[in-house]
Amino acid sequence: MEYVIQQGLNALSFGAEYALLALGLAIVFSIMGLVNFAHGEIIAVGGYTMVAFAALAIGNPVIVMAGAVIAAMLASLTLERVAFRPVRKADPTTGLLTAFGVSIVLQNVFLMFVSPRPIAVTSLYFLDWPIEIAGIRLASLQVFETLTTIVVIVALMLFLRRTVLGLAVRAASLDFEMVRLTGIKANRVFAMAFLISGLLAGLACIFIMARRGSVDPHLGFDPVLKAFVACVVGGFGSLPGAVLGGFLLGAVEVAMLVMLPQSLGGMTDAFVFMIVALILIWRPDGILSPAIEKGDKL
Amino acid sequence: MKKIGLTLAGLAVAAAPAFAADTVKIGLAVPMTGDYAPYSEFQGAKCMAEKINADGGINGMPIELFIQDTGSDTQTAVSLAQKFLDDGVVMLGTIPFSDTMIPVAQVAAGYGVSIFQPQSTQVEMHAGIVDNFFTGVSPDPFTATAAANHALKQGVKNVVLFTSDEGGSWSARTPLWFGDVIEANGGKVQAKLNFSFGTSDWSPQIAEIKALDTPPDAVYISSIMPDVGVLVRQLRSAGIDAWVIGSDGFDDPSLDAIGSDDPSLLDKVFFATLAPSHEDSAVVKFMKECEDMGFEVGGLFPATGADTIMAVKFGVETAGSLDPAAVSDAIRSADSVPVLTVDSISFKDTKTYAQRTIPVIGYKDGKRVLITNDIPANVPTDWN
Amino acid sequence: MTPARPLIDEGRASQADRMLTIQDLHVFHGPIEAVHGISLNVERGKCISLLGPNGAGKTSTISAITGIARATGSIRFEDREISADSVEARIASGIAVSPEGRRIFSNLTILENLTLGAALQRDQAEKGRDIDHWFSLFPILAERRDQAAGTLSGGEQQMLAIARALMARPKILLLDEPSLGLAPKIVRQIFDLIGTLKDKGMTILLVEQNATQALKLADYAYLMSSGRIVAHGTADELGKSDKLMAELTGVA
Amino acid sequence: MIRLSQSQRSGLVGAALLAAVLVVIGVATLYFGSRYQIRLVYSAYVNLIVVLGLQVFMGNARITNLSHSAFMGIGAYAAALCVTPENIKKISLPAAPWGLADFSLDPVLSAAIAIVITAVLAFLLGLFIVRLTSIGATIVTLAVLVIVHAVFLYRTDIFKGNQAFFGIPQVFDLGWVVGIAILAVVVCRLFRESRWGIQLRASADDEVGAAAMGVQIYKLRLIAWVLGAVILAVAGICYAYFLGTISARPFYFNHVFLTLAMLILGGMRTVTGAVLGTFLISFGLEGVRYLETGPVLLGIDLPEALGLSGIALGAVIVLTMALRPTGIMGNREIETLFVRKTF
Repeated sequence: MEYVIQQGLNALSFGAEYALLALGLAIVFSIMGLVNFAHGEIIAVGGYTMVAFAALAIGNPVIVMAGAVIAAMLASLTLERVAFRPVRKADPTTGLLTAFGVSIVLQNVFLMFVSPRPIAVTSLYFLDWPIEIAGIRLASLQVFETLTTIVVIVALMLFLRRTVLGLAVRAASLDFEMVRLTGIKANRVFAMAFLISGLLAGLACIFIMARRGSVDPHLGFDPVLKAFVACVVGGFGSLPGAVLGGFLLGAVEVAMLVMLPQSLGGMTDAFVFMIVALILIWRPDGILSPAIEKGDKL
Repeated sequence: MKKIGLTLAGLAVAAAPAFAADTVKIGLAVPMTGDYAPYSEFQGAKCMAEKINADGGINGMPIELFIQDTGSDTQTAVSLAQKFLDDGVVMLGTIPFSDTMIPVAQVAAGYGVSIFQPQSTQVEMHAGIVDNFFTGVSPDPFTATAAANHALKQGVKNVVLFTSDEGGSWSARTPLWFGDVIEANGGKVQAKLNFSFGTSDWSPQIAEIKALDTPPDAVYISSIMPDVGVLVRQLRSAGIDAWVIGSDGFDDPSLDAIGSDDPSLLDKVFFATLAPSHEDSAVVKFMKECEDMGFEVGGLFPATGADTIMAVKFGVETAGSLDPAAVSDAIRSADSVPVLTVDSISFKDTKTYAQRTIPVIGYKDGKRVLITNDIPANVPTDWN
Repeated sequence: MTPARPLIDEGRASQADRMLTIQDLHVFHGPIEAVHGISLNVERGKCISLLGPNGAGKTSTISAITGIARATGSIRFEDREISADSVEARIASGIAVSPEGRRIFSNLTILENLTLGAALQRDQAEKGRDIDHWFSLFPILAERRDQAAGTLSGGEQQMLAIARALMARPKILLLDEPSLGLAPKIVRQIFDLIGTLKDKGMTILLVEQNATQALKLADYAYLMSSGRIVAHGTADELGKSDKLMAELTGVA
Repeated sequence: MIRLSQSQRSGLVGAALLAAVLVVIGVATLYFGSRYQIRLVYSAYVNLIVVLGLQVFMGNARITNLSHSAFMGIGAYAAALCVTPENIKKISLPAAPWGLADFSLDPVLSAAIAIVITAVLAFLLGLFIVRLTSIGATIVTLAVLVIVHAVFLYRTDIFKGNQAFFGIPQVFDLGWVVGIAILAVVVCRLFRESRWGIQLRASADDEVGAAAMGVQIYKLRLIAWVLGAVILAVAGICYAYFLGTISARPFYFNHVFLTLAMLILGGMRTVTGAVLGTFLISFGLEGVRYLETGPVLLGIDLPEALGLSGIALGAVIVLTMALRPTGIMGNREIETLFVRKTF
């Protein structure tokens, strides 16, 4: 029983990380249909910022964490301006390919200007210590990450429901042009979505770095691939869908790791992606796909 | 007029190294970018070649290095190898995986040229497919055995093995050979757990370990940084005090970093690797010298390129010729070839892999210490 | 087809009363020109109607005024050339639109739709008063203020779209086919509402296919066909015109 | 005499022009190129066949496919398993199930079997993929890529995973691959101008409209998908029959992005675009790779710039998408550059 609870909590914290990342993808997707594969490189920007702080001998964890988050937000904003603005009105495929291109460029920029090898960042190790409650052992990091994800979801919900810009972001997912016709500046809405996306990437970066303790050019690719899957499973561009997809994926992945017989252990990823494919065949737009009923656009 | 004549003569002398016959050419079609970029040996090779050239070269001939990036792509590596072969190299280096080494060796065979790979420990290269290559290290069963022998000395009985197919036999079978040696000496493999490269949360596997009837004395994993560092920390914070034992993938400066705040994290970590890499080892000294010379050699893997250059130097000097086949024969038949990473290696009995001591490296107060450095005698034999 | 007279009927209104003046407007959808050089005038406090059959270019004209569609020609709003302005700037200068197809934000609640309508209104108290005001005028919306707007009926959605536009406190209201697809009873309600707005002094540009209803309200009307203005005049003049019936019914 | 439509005739003209280009490059390389250049050009032609296989589906159905390298891998492995001599398989695949190590076939039969296997697998997967919306289909192709890669990695007893599958007879040379590439160009061009191709492109522009006209979109997509997979299998076979050694690695993300970039740059809507993009990137990257290692150029000692080729590749994708989303060629095929428009 303890074992089951333990693995259940593991699934929860896996899911929290995927949900955090998937939300970052979904908020951008929802307003401009862009599958931002460069999200992983935004995370890496945060990681390399921590390296820079370490090189400058700045060890204050608050500064390091805030710096990483701010760097990720700025990077996200910059990408919106430089790379994604020209394809704003393009179809999702053009956006997806642009994002792939951006991702390749950034990975190689890290390789060129920093190093292809992992660089250790130990400044966030302090976030991780063991907690034991009623015989169940948890890492503090798991708790922090799950709590952060919950706080982020609540904060995001408040932002999206209580502020004009938040309402605009939600409305834009349905009919961007109509949002402009209420007088809200399109650039502000896009900037806000990318800013939030960058913020979420920055927060995820803190946890990923605290856990891995090092950064390399490919840092973000795998987690974002998974988050992307979560996003799709939950429903493209649906924020609740991203959260649902994230936790679902966490559960599936832990279940696969634990329940697949050892002889099939190497197939974990194959099974996870097979489930994704099946969900998509069952519901081509994901489980919680938002209703698309755009008005006539000119 | 005279002056001009002299100047021209001076130019001719200065240009001399460019003439084909007068340089020892070595071609490295290596992964400088892409997936395998962290394992490229070119920096160490560059530095060692520069050092030898500064000392007058090999038999008076300077070393000329051809280095190009393969982007970790096999076809590019083969094409570049072809180019270097046509340029007249005496030895080739390439991507340290069999899917590239085999076709490169096949192309090189027509030229009598061999490959020298200073770090590839995988066994499949030694199955008799091609014979014109050297790996400057011993295959994985040797490192697994060296690690197991030290583990047995520490009283390890029960072990958990982490395996993955992603790194070929290196990550899939090395743990099993480790387990074989442990079981041959009365120990027990309690469980085999699967993992993927890039894992940053080991909690499902850790929960499996916690669910075992008796806690393991050791876990063995053949994986890379930063995954290994993450595993060590997460095992310790889960209260698992077992030894964490591994192979050359542990040999990365970022492993040491996890002990920067709490050195005790590394107290029960050791690994069998390619070369001694503790504080006053030859490799670390070499890296410092290179830094003074303006070359950045960022760890053991990049440093191993020095072995390639030293082996070629030995081969050319011994053969007294630049004929690639003669150079390879000289290396292959020598009792002892001097290299940087260990005192010497020999291919006399093994043909394609180096017979050499296997260093086992552990930690004391967060600093690397060389525990043993022997040739293990009880290596499993089912690998070839 | 008779081309429209290129010049505005100068005698109709004094320069100062003109709120919106369009001259030689061409509108494009991609490479296709949908409107071929029209000119029209909307005077302050008046209700001007733009009539015409489907595909005449009425909605394109509205899109050109709001800046959504690519267009050439002159658009002057309150004596200022706005044809180079962004969509947002035009809205900010006092143009509001209730577009064709209503385009309410169906995933937002009614209250949220209205809040977005007043996106440029900084004063929260004012915003609250406006919302209360429109709720009092549309009690059905008030009842369902926290429901998703997508659950409303077509007529209710149309009222919401108009209310959302009014939340911006516009100087001119562009209404694009407000009666489209609604039951006759609802259509009457909508036109009653537009009448009320007109009585309160709102300047309105009303795009309609429903000429009978529109002409009842309009002070002046333009008739469009195939991207050109083919006739214009007061409601009475146009109402008697054969051209109107011919254009709207397709019988020449 | 089969009566060809106007577009089919111009398609043949275009294919002939492209074939001429391919022959000229191939022959020039064979006679004037070094062995190194021959190898480079060979791999460019293999990539060309991949890009053509990608173009058939992506260009006509306009659905981004990310699984093409997986089908190339399936073709390569299937052929390799058939053609590799038994004595080598006994060494390399000692634990192979189903008697896979107990037979070997001649290269032509092996290639045929590989093509059939790939086509059948593609057909079965295609049944699901063609029914999805654009981005959903893309995700499922991504899943296919990951799953196929995992199977290659995990079934080491059959595929050897990340170890080398070696001993494949090296029966192809540059002449072969030039011939096969020309064949692929002709097939792609004829498909594009066939009734199926035209209807498929029309349905990509206007799905609802085409469906209303009675176009069976799913069927047409499926045909393009399977045809593409067959061409990809051929590319895989060309890869395996030349190199003699394969592994799971060349058939994964890096190759997916590289070939995708080629198609995007040239323009996915046309066969000419596929050819142009492939050669521009193949040869362009060689130049960049040379610069990367910091050579001395015109007396200037350039600094080492590792990663430059990756940056160039990514930048090509981003810039193409921003400036010319339909690629260099757009909707134009080669013959329109030479032949005055007569229709």
